[in-house]
Amino acid sequence: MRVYSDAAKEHFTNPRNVGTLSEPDGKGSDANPSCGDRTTITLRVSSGRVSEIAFRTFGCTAAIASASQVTELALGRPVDGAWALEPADVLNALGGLPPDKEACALMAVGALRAALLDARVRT
Amino acid sequence: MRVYSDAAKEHFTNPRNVGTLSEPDGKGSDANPSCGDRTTITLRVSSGRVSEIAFRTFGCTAAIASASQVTELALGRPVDGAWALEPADVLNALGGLPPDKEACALMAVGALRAALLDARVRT
Amino acid sequence: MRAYFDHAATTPLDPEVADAMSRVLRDVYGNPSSIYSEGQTARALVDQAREDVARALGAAPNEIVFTSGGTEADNLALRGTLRARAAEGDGLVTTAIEHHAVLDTAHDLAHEGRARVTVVGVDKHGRVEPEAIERALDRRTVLVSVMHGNNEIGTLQPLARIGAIDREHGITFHSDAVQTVGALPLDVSRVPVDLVSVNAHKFYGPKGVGALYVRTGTRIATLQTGGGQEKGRRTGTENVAGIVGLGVALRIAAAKRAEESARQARLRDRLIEGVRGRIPGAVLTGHPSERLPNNASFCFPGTQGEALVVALDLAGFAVSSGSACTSGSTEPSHVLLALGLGREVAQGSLRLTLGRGTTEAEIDALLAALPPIVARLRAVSAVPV
Amino acid sequence: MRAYFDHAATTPLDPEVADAMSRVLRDVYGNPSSIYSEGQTARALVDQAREDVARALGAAPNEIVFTSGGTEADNLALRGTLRARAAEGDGLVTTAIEHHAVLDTAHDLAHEGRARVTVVGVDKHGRVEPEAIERALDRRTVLVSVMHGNNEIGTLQPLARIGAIDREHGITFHSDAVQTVGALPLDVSRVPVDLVSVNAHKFYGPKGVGALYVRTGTRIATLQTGGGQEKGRRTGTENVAGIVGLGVALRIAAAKRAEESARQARLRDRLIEGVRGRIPGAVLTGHPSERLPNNASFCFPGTQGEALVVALDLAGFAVSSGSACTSGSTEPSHVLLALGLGREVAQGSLRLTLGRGTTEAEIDALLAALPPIVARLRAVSAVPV
Ligand SMILES: Cc1ncc(COP(=O)(O)O)c(C=O)c1O
Ligand SMILES: Cc1ncc(COP(=O)(O)O)c(C=O)c1O
Repeated sequence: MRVYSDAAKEHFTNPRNVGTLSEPDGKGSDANPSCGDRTTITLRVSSGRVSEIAFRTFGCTAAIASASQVTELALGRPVDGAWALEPADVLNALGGLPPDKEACALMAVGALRAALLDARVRT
Repeated sequence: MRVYSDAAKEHFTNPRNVGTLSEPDGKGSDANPSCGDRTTITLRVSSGRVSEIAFRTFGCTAAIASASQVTELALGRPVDGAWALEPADVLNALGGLPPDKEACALMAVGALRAALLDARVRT
Repeated sequence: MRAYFDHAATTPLDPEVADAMSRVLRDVYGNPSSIYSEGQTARALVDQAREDVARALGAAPNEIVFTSGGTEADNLALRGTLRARAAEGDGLVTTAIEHHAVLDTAHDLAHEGRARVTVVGVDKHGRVEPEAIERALDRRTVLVSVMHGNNEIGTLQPLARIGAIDREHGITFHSDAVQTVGALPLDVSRVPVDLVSVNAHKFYGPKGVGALYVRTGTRIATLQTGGGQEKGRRTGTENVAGIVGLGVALRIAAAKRAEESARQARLRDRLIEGVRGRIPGAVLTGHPSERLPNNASFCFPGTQGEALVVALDLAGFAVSSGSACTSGSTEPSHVLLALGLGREVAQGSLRLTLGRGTTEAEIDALLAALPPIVARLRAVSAVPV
Repeated sequence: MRAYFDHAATTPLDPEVADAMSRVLRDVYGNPSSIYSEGQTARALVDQAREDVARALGAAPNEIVFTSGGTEADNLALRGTLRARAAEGDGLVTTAIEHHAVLDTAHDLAHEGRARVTVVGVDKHGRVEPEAIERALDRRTVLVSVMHGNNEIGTLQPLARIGAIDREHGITFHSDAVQTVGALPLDVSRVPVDLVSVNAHKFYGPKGVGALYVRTGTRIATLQTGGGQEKGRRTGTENVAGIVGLGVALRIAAAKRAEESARQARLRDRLIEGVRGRIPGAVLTGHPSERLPNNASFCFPGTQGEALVVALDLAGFAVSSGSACTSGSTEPSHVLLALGLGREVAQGSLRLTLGRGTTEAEIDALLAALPPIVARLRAVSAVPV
């Protein structure tokens, strides 16, 4: 499997933070309408940091790896720092994605921001 | 060279009766307008037989081989027998020609008949 | 361990074919159009291959036109017929489950204004009703194109009945038999089909070479113009080594066919039963019995095809999915949608296609590896099954 | 002894190319469209070949579209351009000495009502005047097609000047460089040409594979529709082994080019001088200096080309003639007629094309064998010279 980097394969095979938190502080989703993929992120905030986070993804390898990666990047970060995460950060952390899969990193970040926004509104 | 039979190759490489008889009893030509090939046969008749014969051909391997073959078949034959020669006789004697070259046997027989006709008219 | 379960995508070259081609590549370089010895040696090989292909199909050698593959054969069949019969009509009837080489060509012809295209649907098993074809015909129909065996779901079509209808109406009947030639008998002296697409790399021959069977008397124009090879029906210097490979591969396939297809069908059934027994919610796609002997295809709701392919690749299995998921957009397979499956179910498609090398041990290894992968992907997605 | 003097018709496979292809045939069977390992191994080989071809032409890899040969490349260039630019115009300007793959395609497009074709003549050496091309252009012209080196007479064309004119007018410029790629440098980063046809079997690569260089930004439609390979520009499963062969062959040819072409040009000059000195009435066809390094072509009035070819074959030499003389009708070569030669002179054409294997001893053997053959055929025909 040369299409994906080792890091992407690792995240895909052993995804981190899979699940849905019950009674989260924030919950957000993003979808790629052109392919039907979607990711939902739930998270909890304590002391201004992302203290718990979980994702669900229906989608391809890149979608799952990106979501797993973004939860790992966000976990423990101050909310502002998590908010500042860019698709490029996900791509870098994954060691890149195939060019036609880069939109998956966008979806992961979109779901994270939606969850952070939800947490900000609620709290 | 598998396209031509051994007999055709032999006649092509060592054509029999090449030339133009001076003051022949009969002289006749035939041409294949679609390819520009042409054959001229000159012959002499004595005691009702083709006693001398010669050909000239501008044309392809099959045209040359057919003309050479038809002179060989005609030489020594009674005039009627020579007249009765068919393209199939030439083809048989040559061991066949490629299908798209069978018209060459027709041209050889055409030139022979033209020469025989000319001899009949003149004598 | 590494196991190849994608024989519908392509097959390994038969070693005998590889040897024959390597010999040609090394020793035979003449141009078949040249009349001197080197050329005629090449010509004789092309003629021999033409005879081999003709014999395997019950055809005459001059009814075989070599092409650069299945795609070109399909394009030649459709474009060539519509052009040659333009004065009679422009109706083209085909089905919703054809390969892109047929369906996209039909759409392109329609787009160009060269064909009125009618696409006939299929039942939930992917079968085309001959009556539905008949209803789609009208006085301007000149061509019907129905594939023999589907490349995704393996469903076989009733060619003989469809062909009989077409013949009655003087309509040219084309069948894309790319997936079946080699695996199932197709005898054009019995089945009333006028044009048949053949593709070497689906039966252990080389990529980039195929053939179109053209029944004597069938009107067809050429796609390419030039030097006039293949009696002007497909011009361009012949791919001599490839054509030799096609001939040898089809000869071998025809000899092995009966035994090998039965063997693969047994393994296929073991695979289908195993998957159904072990994976809840698994949907078998395609016809339960009228299917290619080597095709086992499924949808696993809650998973996405590309992810299944990658996960299985990482586990040592080469497989494929109907959902291509490239260039940023996953179009769920038009074949699966035509069966009436929902888009999301269709996205979780997995095609497992067996071949000569497939063993029972490989089937069992796959049956061990697949359920946890499906379970893991479902856990990640939590899409209710 | 057997000597091959028909390298313009086709060339023997370079042993290194044969080995590379045989390895691929034996070991690499994945479909390049498949994302699992077997597929990506094949994909990597295709990509490597694309880079090799691009580098040899001074192009970028994504400007290379693989085809099934020179004929398809020419058809794609002409048909694809006329279709893609149909809204802008339908004018196609080409020359009287193009290969049939261009000329017949132009005529076919005209016949279909898809192109207005203007055929520009050549001088007695087969050269196209750039000014004559310019005069033939009008506001509806969308494509100019002028070959680089002629396959019969070897004359080279002033591509840079013709390309500059076309570019000025926004007209797509295609060149069939099938005879020159491999033998002469053609750098698309310097020469303003938009489409270039390439054909592996003319430079010691395999038959049945070629390429079209498509400059970035050039509008071109596809000929075949289907699975979408080659970014949709040429669909159909890739001929992986053939493409690898093309890449390796062009890499080798580019490396050998300078030295080998100079060597062949010296032998060619020896052959031309020898023929002229020994055969009365021999007519050299093509340009005296602006010609392919391996081409020596003549007419011998009083002979017929097919007979020359057969006689030389029987004497151990593989050669060819412009007059095909098949199917019962000898069409004298359109190229020779375009030079202004009479039909009967044109019928006595002989093309001798040298290659990497050609030796001085072979040249001298040919120079010994040819004069008596010409003399014999002239004696049989007695056509006055
Ligand atoms: C049914 C069918 N038709 C046509 C094709 C096209 O073949 P190729 O891509 O080799 O030209 C294929 C191969 O995928 C196929 O399965
Ligand atoms: C100049 C030129 N163009 C095109 C072609 C066509 O090549 P192919 O027959 O290999 O498709 C040839 C080969 O004869 C050629 O010499």
